[in-house]
Amino acid sequence: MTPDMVDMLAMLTPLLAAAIQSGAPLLFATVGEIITERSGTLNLGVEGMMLCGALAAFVVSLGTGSPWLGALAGCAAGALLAVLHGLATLTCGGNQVVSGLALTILGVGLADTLGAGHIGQVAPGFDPVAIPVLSSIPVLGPALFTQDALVYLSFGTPLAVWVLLFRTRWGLHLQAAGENPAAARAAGVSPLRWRWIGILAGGALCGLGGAYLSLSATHLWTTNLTAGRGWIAVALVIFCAWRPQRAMLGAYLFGGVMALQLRLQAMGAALPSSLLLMMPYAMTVLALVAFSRAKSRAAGRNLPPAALGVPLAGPQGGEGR
Amino acid sequence: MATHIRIEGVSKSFGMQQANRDVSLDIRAGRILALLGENGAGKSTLMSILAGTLAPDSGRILVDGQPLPPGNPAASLGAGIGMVHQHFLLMDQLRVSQNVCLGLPGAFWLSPRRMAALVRDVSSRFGLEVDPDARIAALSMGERQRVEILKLLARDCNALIFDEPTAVLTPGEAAILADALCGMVTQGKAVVFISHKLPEIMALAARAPVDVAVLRQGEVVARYDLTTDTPAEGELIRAMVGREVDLAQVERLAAAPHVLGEEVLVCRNLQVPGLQGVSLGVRKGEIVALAGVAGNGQKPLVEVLAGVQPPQGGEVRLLGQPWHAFYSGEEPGRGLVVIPEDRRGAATAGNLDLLDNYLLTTRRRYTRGGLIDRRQALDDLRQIIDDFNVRPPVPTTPGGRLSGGNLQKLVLGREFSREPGMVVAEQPAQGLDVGATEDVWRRLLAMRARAGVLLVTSDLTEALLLADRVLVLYAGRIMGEVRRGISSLETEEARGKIGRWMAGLD
Amino acid sequence: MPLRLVDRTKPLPWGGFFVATISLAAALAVCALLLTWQGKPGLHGVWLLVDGGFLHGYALEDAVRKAIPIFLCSLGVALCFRMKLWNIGAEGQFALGAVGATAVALRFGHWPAWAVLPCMCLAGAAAGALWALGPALLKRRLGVNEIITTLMANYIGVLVLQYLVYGAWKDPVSFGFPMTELFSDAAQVGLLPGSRIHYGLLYCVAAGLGFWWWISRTRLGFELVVSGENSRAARFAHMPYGMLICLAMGGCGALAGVAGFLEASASVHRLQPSIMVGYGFTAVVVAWLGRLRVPAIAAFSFLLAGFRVGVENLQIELQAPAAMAGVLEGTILMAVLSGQLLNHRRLVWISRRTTP
Amino acid sequence: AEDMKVGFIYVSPVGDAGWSWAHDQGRQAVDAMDGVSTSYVESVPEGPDAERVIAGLARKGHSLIFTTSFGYMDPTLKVAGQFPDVTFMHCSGFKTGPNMGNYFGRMYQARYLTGLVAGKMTKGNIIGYVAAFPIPEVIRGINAFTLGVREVNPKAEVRVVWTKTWYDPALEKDAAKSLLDVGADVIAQHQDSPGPQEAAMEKGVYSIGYNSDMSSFAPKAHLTAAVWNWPVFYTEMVKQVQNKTWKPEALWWGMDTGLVDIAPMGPMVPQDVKDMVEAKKKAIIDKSFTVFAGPVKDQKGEERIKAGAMPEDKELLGMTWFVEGVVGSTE
Ligand SMILES: Nc1ncnc2c1ncn2[C@@H]1O[C@H](COP(=O)(O)OP(=O)(O)OP(=O)(O)O)[C@@H](O)[C@H]1O
Ligand SMILES: Nc1ncnc2c1ncn2[C@@H]1O[C@H](COP(=O)(O)OP(=O)(O)OP(=O)(O)O)[C@@H](O)[C@H]1O
Ligand SMILES: [Mg+2]
Ligand SMILES: [Mg+2]
Repeated sequence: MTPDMVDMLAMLTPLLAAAIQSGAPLLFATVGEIITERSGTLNLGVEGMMLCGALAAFVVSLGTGSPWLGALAGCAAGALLAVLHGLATLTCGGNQVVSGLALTILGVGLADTLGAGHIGQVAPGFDPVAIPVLSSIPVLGPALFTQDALVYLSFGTPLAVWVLLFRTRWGLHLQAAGENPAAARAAGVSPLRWRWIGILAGGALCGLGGAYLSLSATHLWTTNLTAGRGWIAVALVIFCAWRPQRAMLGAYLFGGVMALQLRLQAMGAALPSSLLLMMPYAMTVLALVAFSRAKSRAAGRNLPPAALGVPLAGPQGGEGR
Repeated sequence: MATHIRIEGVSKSFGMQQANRDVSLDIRAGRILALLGENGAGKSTLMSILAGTLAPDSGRILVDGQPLPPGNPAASLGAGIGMVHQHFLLMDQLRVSQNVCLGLPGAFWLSPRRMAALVRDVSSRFGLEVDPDARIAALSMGERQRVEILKLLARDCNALIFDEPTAVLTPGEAAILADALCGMVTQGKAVVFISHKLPEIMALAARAPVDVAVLRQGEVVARYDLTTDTPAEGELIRAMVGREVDLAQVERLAAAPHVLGEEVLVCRNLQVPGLQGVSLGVRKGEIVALAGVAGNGQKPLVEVLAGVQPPQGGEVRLLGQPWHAFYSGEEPGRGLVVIPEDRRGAATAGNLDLLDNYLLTTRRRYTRGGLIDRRQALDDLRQIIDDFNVRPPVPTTPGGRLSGGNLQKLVLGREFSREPGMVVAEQPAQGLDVGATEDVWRRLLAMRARAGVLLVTSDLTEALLLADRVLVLYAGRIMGEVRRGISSLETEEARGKIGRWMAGLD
Repeated sequence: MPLRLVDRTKPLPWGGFFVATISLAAALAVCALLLTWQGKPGLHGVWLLVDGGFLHGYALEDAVRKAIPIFLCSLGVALCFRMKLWNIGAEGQFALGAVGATAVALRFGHWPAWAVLPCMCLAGAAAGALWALGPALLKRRLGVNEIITTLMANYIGVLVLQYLVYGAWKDPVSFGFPMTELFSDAAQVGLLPGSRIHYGLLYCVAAGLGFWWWISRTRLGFELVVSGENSRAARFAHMPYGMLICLAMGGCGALAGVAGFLEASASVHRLQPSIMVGYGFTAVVVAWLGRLRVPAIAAFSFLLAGFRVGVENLQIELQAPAAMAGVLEGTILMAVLSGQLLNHRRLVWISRRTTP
Repeated sequence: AEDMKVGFIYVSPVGDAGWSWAHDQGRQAVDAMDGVSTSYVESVPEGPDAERVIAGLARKGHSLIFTTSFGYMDPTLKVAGQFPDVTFMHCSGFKTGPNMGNYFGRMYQARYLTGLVAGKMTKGNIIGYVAAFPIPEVIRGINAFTLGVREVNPKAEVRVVWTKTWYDPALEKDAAKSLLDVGADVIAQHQDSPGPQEAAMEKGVYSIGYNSDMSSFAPKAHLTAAVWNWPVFYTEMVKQVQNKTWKPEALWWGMDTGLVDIAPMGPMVPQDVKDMVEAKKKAIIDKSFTVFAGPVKDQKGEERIKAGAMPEDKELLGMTWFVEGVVGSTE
């Protein structure tokens, strides 16, 4: 190997590690939103739920000294905020788009208001733990298996959700609520209940994504800690065509390109930083275009859940279509 | 276990619309209850109440003497009542096995292999073959219906409700279904069968005990026990629609001599995905029926003729012009009207009112300098509503509120008002009651004076009754042709031949 | 539970207004509680909010100025939503509109106002429209979901703007700060005589009337609405579906672009990165709350703008944290949204025995 | 008599522990003065909103208003014209008016001193610098820092990564990590969050903070920080206005006033380094040393400030080029 190649390899491991780390919060949130959308509800409030999750996680971890309790609190906070979305859209039949955007505005405002006193504190968070044997695999080992607990959890989450969605009765019920609520109802499955579950579970995972930011990525709380990551997650849901397993691809692609452009800067690439910063966004679109071409070949797949965004008819509502 | 279901004094209204009014009925194990009634009589509503997808305003349902909780599908299913809805309730993007297993009690973990095995098991027990791994979206209407039935059979339902199951089936498929129904009845299940086709009911009555109940405007107006009563067909029809409907007259009209004009449609070796070189021609003054089981290329053919999808090979001439010329320029598709099978999906928009739905295809006529003259359109629409007896006759009603029959009348009125030289009608009478069906058929026949008609249908009776020629489409190919006059269309022989072609046999 | 929600057969006449008022009152009550909980005088806070947003001449002027870009963007977004296009890229289109207008202002600022202003407006509209056409074409040709492309185009649009103001367009006398030079007097949209509201208000009136007229009177407008309601029916009726996609997206981009032009020319008088303050997402909210109808969109734009202005009063007087603004706005939106329920349903007392 | 009312507007939330937080320390000191009360509005975007808020403060009877971000310059000027009886002070700009002055601090002096520390402490001779936006204030700081580094360690280079955000702790931390990956062993920052500090501590290398003493975030890594000390400035201005000695000037206060300073150096900094830095600080204060005294070469080796020349403030204010020793682009 030439020295150059050694250099490249040496860069590869940290790049991978960085991709995985900056992809992790996106991964949680994306998978969460996938669950919500699979159950038929669009929740654009990801950013708000993440931020509230981040704050709750931070505060509880700070108060109890246990980052695990913190992560749990993050989930709870995300789910709690999602309850509002459920009330507005499921109970009151309000428009999902407005409710989601309002949730973002409200969540960000709430978190920043309530968290004002915690800025400048450092909470106990998750620290990297090397997994014996696995972490000594060359190149990949240090990147994949010298991470913190939440990152390992982020590996498992899409897989677990995949199993739940596609290999269990619950998953089928949840999908039915998003594909054809009338069919679910006729089969004795309450789409209302499963949409609630979808909204709550999605909120909890978004909250966990936020918790990652305040317990793993940094051990800090600040205003607007999520800095737009919720929106990226919303986009990634479409990117990965509502499939949890593909969320990994999307999140790591985005995180990886972001990490790559920072490294290009650090290595002294003589490109305007604006152009480099465009890379992750442009790459996402390009990858999606590439997928779409493949899609047109295998037509009929990669479609959103058929009843996504379609409100449930009321308890009186007719047969449905 | 013999189930006995009693519907007691059930009423249900939607806003101002009273769909069921104090209905009482018995459904008995080992018997078929045939529910008749015109469009909008309240048949589906009543059965949805039974299945728990709707809650009644008053009245109750007793299963073996036990009251059923209202509006609770799970309870109805638990009591062994299952329903095949008129508009299928399937998850189109999921697989057959997943649809069948939805809501089934059983293990928490679902493996695709086990689900498929379960489906295979049930389908072989009742002779309803479907590929368990296929996605619903890829299935024909007949196959989808089989999935719906499998859903009920997999749950061991004792009372099965079929809401117009044969509307989308070919004669062959309908026969299979009839066999299955009789099989179920002999196994002691109760069956409710809703249909607008009286011959089917009569045929069933010959093989199994059948009760008949006729609904009109939400009320039960007549009951028969076909094992003892033998009401005349005309009597049933009168009970349903409140007037005489004489199909023989339609027959006479169809057979009346008429002159043929120039060719208005020519397809030579037409190729698109789903069609493998179709050649056919229609002349002004004739009705050509294209019979065939849905899913054999009707959809792409109609889409090509409607200008929704371009032909990929061969030649298509419409009203004397090549396809590309016909569907370009200022007014694409002028002179050709299409009455698509999917009224709600392709011919109307449910959220728009009748006026806008009327303007959907006629807008060019009312456009002056880019602006639409709605006042003029409204006048014309009123006329059509009058002529075609569309209910309710209120132009501000959203299209989605209209019953299927009334919607179809609006579509026909709209399209015929465009004075076409060529009509492509796909399943124009599907789901319509006897009265409405007769009306549609008369209007199609009247159309012959001005235009050529291509009637795409899976209803053999309709094809044989109206058409001058019947072509059979199978697997994207024309299998053969039967002409009126040369070999009499009405013969059993023609029927048999067409039936074989439709099944892909020579 | 004997209380049940029942569908109304027809919506309440004036119900929208009535319900909006009630929900607003409810939202303000919740806000008062939140403020009290924060240790601030709640009712007084709500008073300050309303007072600062609506009850002074200058407050009203400020609210209208703030409402102008929101209204224009919402109108554009409503155009897309009419066609069921999920354009959430008004932000980026706004940015590009400002960039387009600035390009003209910097190059042709020496022209007289009657020449340069229309050119700026056109350039802004064209740039915004072009920025929206990318996603439109991707959707039309390749079926790429427009939510993702418009969202990403937002980030890229902002970076394009940054690239320009940090680079080629930087004002030589700004000591390197990221802003263009001040537009010439001719390139600045002026104020309506006797007020602090700029002529952009007239653009809004024209755009609103044009939108309404176009949608309800013209054939193309009708075709657009039908295509949104049922795209398959539209294709069977030979409507130019692909062209309409481009038209709706392009129209939205153009409207957002004009908003960008007005903001740059009439409010800031130059281009700078902070010209965008989240109008794109606000526009989505307003468009949906207004149910895609022009008067309602205008009303909600003004209302939201007024509350944003009023919140500043609250901050000055009570030192409420800025984030409270988000809490207030979110609460108001949620309440108004949930309140619309009463527009279509009513609460009735149902006793089991009687039939209605 | 009524309290004198002093208003502040901030571009970000005061809780951000960064720029606005530092200014708010100053506001609190003013508030503690007798006969003075203060109010502030935070998170005000630079543009039309700013104009409205400033006018709102003026209307509510604030007789002295501080606008603390560059983008407030034109709005401040405009509102100052409408309220001739109110005194306006704008931070970091260059325009003045009859009732409007501007002010800033020579933070580059403190940056230079932190550069000395970094240059002494680096072993691999690569120093990372996480920076927000390529504006003169930031570029000037990077340059001064680099001059300090090269003063004590001519072989060292400073690598810059732009984040295009003032405040995104996770991204800033990632940016710092990317610098660590290319071998940096000291991380400096012109960002408002302590994200980069965390990255340095986790990697076990050194860091240099900004805005305030950030040692609590990374006690093992934090060498020192370039810090703002706004109370000295704001209380002085209020006194001037009270005494009617205030004049509409452009003020650029340096280390001698105490407005800018460096945080106490950590225990890992050897005593001789500490002594050297203290000596330089004295030299800066007594003006025997000037940071950008020529010759100063740019990245291409071109002499931008001639040997023996003293840079003019105007040149420093509009600095858009990197000095020799910086790796990165100012675009
Ligand atoms: N969800 C609903 N909302 C409002 N009205 C409804 C609804 N469902 C049915 N109706 C009305 O109730 C009446 C009965 O409808 P139903 O579907 O039961 O008729 P049907 O006998 O099944 O007719 P068809 O033969 O056309 O299927 C009709 O007038 C119909 O318009
Ligand atoms: N016959 C089946 N019945 C039930 N579930 C199935 C069947 N075949 C596959 N599945 C499961 O359903 C899920 C969704 O299937 P689908 O084919 O849509 O996605 P996929 O194959 O996981 O996606 P990808 O194209 O990314 O591989 C899959 O996880 C798959 O394991
Ligand atoms: Mg029916
Ligand atoms: Mg005081």
